[in-house]
Amino acid sequence: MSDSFVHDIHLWPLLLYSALVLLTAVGMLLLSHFLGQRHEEPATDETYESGIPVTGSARLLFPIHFYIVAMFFVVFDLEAVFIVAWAISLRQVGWAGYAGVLIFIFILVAVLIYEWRQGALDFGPNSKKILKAYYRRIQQKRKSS
Amino acid sequence: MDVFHLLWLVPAFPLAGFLILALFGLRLHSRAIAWIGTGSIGLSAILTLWIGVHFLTQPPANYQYSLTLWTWFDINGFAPGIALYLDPLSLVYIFVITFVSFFIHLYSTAFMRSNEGYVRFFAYMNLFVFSMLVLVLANNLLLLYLGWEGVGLCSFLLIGFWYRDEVNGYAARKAFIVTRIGDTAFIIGLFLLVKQFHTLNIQDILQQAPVVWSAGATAVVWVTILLLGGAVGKSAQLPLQTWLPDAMAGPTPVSALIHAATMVTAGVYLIARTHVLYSLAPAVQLLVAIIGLLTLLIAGFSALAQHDLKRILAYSTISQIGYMFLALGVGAWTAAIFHFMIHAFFKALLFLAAGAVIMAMEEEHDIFKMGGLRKKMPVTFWTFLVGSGALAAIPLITAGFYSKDLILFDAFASTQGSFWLWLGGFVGAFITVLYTFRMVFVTFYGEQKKPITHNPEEEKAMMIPLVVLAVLSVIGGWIELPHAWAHFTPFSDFLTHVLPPTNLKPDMESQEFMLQLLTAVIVFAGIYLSWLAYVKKPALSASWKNTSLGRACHDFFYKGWMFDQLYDKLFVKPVVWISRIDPHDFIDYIYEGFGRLNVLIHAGFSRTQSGYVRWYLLCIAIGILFIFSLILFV
Amino acid sequence: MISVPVSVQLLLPSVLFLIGLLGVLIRRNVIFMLMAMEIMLNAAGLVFIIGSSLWKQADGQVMVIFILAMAAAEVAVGLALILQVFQMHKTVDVDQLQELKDERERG
Amino acid sequence: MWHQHLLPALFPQIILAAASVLCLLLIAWKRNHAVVHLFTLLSLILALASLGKIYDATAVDGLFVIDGLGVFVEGVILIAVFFITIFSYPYFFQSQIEKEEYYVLLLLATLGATSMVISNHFVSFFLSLEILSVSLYTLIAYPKKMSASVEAGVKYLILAAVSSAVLVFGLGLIYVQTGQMSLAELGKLATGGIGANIWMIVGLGLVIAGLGFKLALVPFHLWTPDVYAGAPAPTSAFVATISKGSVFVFLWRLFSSVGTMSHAVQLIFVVIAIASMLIGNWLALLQQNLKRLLAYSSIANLGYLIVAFVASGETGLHAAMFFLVAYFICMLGAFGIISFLSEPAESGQQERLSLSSYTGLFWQKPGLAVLLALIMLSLAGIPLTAGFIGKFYVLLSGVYSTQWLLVIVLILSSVIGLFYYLRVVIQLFSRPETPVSYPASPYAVSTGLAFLVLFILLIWFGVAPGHLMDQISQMVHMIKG
Repeated sequence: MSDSFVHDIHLWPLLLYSALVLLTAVGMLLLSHFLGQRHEEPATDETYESGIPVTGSARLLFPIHFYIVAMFFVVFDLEAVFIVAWAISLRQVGWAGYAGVLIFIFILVAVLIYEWRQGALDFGPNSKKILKAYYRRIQQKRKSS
Repeated sequence: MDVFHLLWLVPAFPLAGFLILALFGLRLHSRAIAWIGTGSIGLSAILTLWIGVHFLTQPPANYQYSLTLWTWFDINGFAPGIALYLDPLSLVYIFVITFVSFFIHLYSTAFMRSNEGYVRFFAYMNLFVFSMLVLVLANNLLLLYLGWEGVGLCSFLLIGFWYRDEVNGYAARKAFIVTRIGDTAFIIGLFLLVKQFHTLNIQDILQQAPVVWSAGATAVVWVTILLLGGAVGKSAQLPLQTWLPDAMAGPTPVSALIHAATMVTAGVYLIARTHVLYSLAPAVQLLVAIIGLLTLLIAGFSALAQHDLKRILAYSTISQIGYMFLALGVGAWTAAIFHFMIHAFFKALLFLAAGAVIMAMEEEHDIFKMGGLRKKMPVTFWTFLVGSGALAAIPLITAGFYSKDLILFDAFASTQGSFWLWLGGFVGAFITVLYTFRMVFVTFYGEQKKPITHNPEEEKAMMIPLVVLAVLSVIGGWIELPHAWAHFTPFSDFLTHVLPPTNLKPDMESQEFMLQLLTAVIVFAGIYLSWLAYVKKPALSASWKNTSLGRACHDFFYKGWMFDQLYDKLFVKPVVWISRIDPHDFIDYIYEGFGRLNVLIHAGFSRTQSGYVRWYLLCIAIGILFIFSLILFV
Repeated sequence: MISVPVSVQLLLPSVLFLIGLLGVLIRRNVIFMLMAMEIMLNAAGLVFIIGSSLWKQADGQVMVIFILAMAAAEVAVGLALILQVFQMHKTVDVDQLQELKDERERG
Repeated sequence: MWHQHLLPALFPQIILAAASVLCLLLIAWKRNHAVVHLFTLLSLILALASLGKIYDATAVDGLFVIDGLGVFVEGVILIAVFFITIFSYPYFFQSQIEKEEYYVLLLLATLGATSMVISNHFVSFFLSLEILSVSLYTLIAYPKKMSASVEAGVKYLILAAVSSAVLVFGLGLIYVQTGQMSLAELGKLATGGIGANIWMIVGLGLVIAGLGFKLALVPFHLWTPDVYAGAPAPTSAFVATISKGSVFVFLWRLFSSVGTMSHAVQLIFVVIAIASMLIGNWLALLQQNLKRLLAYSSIANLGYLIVAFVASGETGLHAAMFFLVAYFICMLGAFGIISFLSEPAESGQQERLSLSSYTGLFWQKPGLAVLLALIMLSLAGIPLTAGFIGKFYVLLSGVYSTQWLLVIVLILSSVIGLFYYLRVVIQLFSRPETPVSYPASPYAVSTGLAFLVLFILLIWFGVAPGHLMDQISQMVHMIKG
């Protein structure tokens, strides 16, 4: 980016636009504050003013799998940045860079294999495991009886 | 292969023995312990013999051999080396140390058998032998000091060996503290030497000393006095002699090895090793002679009044080391070393024999409760008699005669000697005979007052050392015959490679025979007198003791010239008094306050370790601010 | 257009950094602390961006990529640990982590 | 920028990186504690062997510098990790959790540490630091059922991440001011004078704070005892030795390239060193928990190390390296013994922490007790141990650079230190009223051998330190830019 390029752009429309946006938002809030009506009914502070009572807290415990997948996503997503960086400088870095990125991807694949084997990617109930546990239990029952 | 390269093995064997016993001792069978403990010393003794034979037949250049094992470290020129130094002086010492130690260890295998802490005993003993060998073989002051402190530590540990009895612990502490006074002087002296010469190497210092210092220079006087302080403490000489009689609380082999044969003569070694310095300070050398003389007389009289067999021997040791100091003081260097060697033989023998007697008497120390043991314990009796003869210096047949006579003659005839020094030594010799034969007659003659339950004569391991040492106490003297006849002096000829020969006044040798004759007369007179007083007419000594003068003398001598009481009055009482009138002593406040302060600071900082992460973070932030302020405002 | 002086440019990351630091110091919830740390790390990233635009180098931007990647790794590990803490203590309040500290003095 | 000739110089790092990936695949293929353990030991040996090839190579690249200092410390680190790996096996043997990943993380942390000591650039330093730190978070909290470990992990994570941010922010400010991230280039600039720009000063200050945290120097030391006490003992050993040694080398590189230390920077380090020596020893004074005691001791020891750093120059560097080796041996041995004596519990290993539980160790396990006593004596600086020579060397370096204040404080604080080290020794040898039982640990042979080696090294470097000193003065030279 050259300096002249930066200098050609006028800044004031952006500032004006920002100011307008701010003004509108603050104005709306202030107006409703002064003009709006106020009331204190039993259901006013409820989540659903329609009258349906809330059951339980909204803060539920999620199954850990959601969380793990989210984490994988963040980590693997970031790795993509490095590949993009390589792609941009494809010609400059040449074969050495190509080898480098291959190694990088190989490591990612290795980690993926590991996670797969760990069962980190298994989603939902594992039917095989359940079946196994079921059979084991039946056998135990037979033995004991 | 050059045998001298193996010199390092001499101290290495006892060290290895110590390590094995200390690490695995608890799992070993008692027989294995005895083998390791004694065997390690035995190996060193054999090696010493081999090295000694080589040294005599194919001596190294200038009769000195230095073995640098390694340089400890070398940082910008400061490089203390770990080096051993062998010359005739250290050869004599290691010979005596290894051989006498070996026999005492052998004796201990039987003597200590019924004791708990068998391993502990042999481990300490091996450590002692190692330290003592390091002390005499050291090439530099650092190593010498290491050995010096090592033997002190082992002495402390072994005096308090039976630590369950409080008295023994007290004796151990007393020995440690009293010798510590000397050690402090010693280390200050070493610092002065290092400051002056910028080297730790003893030989370098001795070579440079005559160049740097003129005779009688203030510096050399101070250094020699301070070194003498160390020697006086270790060798139990006046005024630091009070610890040795109490040190008899340790097992008898310990008394024989540490407090008779080896460690207590370390002071003699130190002065002989630094004889160049003492030659530069004649006044201090005279002081050495006077200290020796006074010590030998005071200790001799004290020995006369003792009842405890081991205490008699302890005072006798102090007295005999007094003779060595006397010899050193009159420039009879070789005579002092000769007496050291002979004394090591016969005093170790006497202690070991006394140990056997005490064992037979079921831990009875009082000689007046023994008696009549001559028939029941013939080996012990005869060897004890030989040792006593040597101690009393019976002419011609005992080694003690040759060594002590040489000292007496030199005290008279050397250029630094005088009639008065001789006379003091002469009187001392008479007293020596008296207390020695008092001890012999009371213990072995007369009626038997107590039955023997377990006769140690059945223990071969205890009897062999007695016999060997007895033989040495007889033949040991024949390697140095007087000027008057034969003039056969291989021992002092050997030592003159390192120590200067004794300078005699002109035309003295003719008088030697006269002096010897005088000595012989008083020896026999002394024996007769004590025979009269303790065998023939026991009433004689008893009646004298009953006179008020006699009792006063007896008490005075019995308490070792009241030195303990004197020191008690002079040092202990005032300190106790001060501490009593001022229990919260202000000096205490300083030390205690220092301790308290540290504990307080500890508590304060300990509070910061509160486990709160956010507090930790705050500290980091404060630290960053602190750094900024330092940069900005400094 | 006027070019902004470096010191003024650096004010933004500095303010961000301080906000992050204050956040870490004030919040007791570990998750919010993690977020505050992210702000601090990103402030540091911003400094590198300023540097790379000032000196017209790509080096600073490379550093930013690494900072981002590492921040992600830190957060991933951090969240896993927080999960474990929550399972044990049923809370994510750091001040409740009091098992490790100096014992009070005996006398 | 493809420097083929530099590739062999990076073999240790390449081997470690490859080993950690392969180890991961190995675990994915088949879980086996013993196999993974052996694999780790093998790859460490391989990395060490590859180090021998670049014994006297000197080379500089944009990111890394291969000089004697780097190679020496890399070697020390690899050997230390070897010991830690040996101690880990019996420690985790009876653990119920999946223990194989521990070794992967160990390899990764080693990779971070070894690349940090040859880092010559902000990017390479930051990357290695983060590889090291992130692995450490997990290594510390590895026994995930133990609440203490997890707590230590969380604490370390929060504090270390903040300090990383501080550090990077400081590095960024330096970059903005100089336009350079390579230490070599910074060194060239420094000769022309960097100037006392406020942002530059702030940057340097932040970097000192960040590095000070990693080195556990006062006032950034508060995390140390909590983390040491909570982490599994082998990890504590890692944190105490390797992570500090490697950061110290970078500290040295950074400040020797920024040029002769300015007055203010030197003052900062003098203050930090004094505070660390005194406060570290004070904190340990009456401490009853052995791991916390060692943590405080390590704070004080790092203070001693900073004395050599302030002394700077060749003597200072050599003294620091010798001291570091002696310190490594002591810490490895002490934590090794703690991990060896820990007992299996349901949720992990129950460690023997309180000093009173070591009462009379000598009467039951004399070998271990003697080693531990020797370690304490070495830390206290008693002659004929490696610690004495190290401390003496550092002292001399302080004397030669006429840092009298530091020298005096070093001696005084050593006196305070003597008190609590001897307290431990006395505890080991006194007879307990009720005999404490010690578990019969499995696989005592390899661990016992490791202890024996440490014992010999401790004595050897104390009695005849000449070999190590020669080795250091031959190898350890720094090349700048």
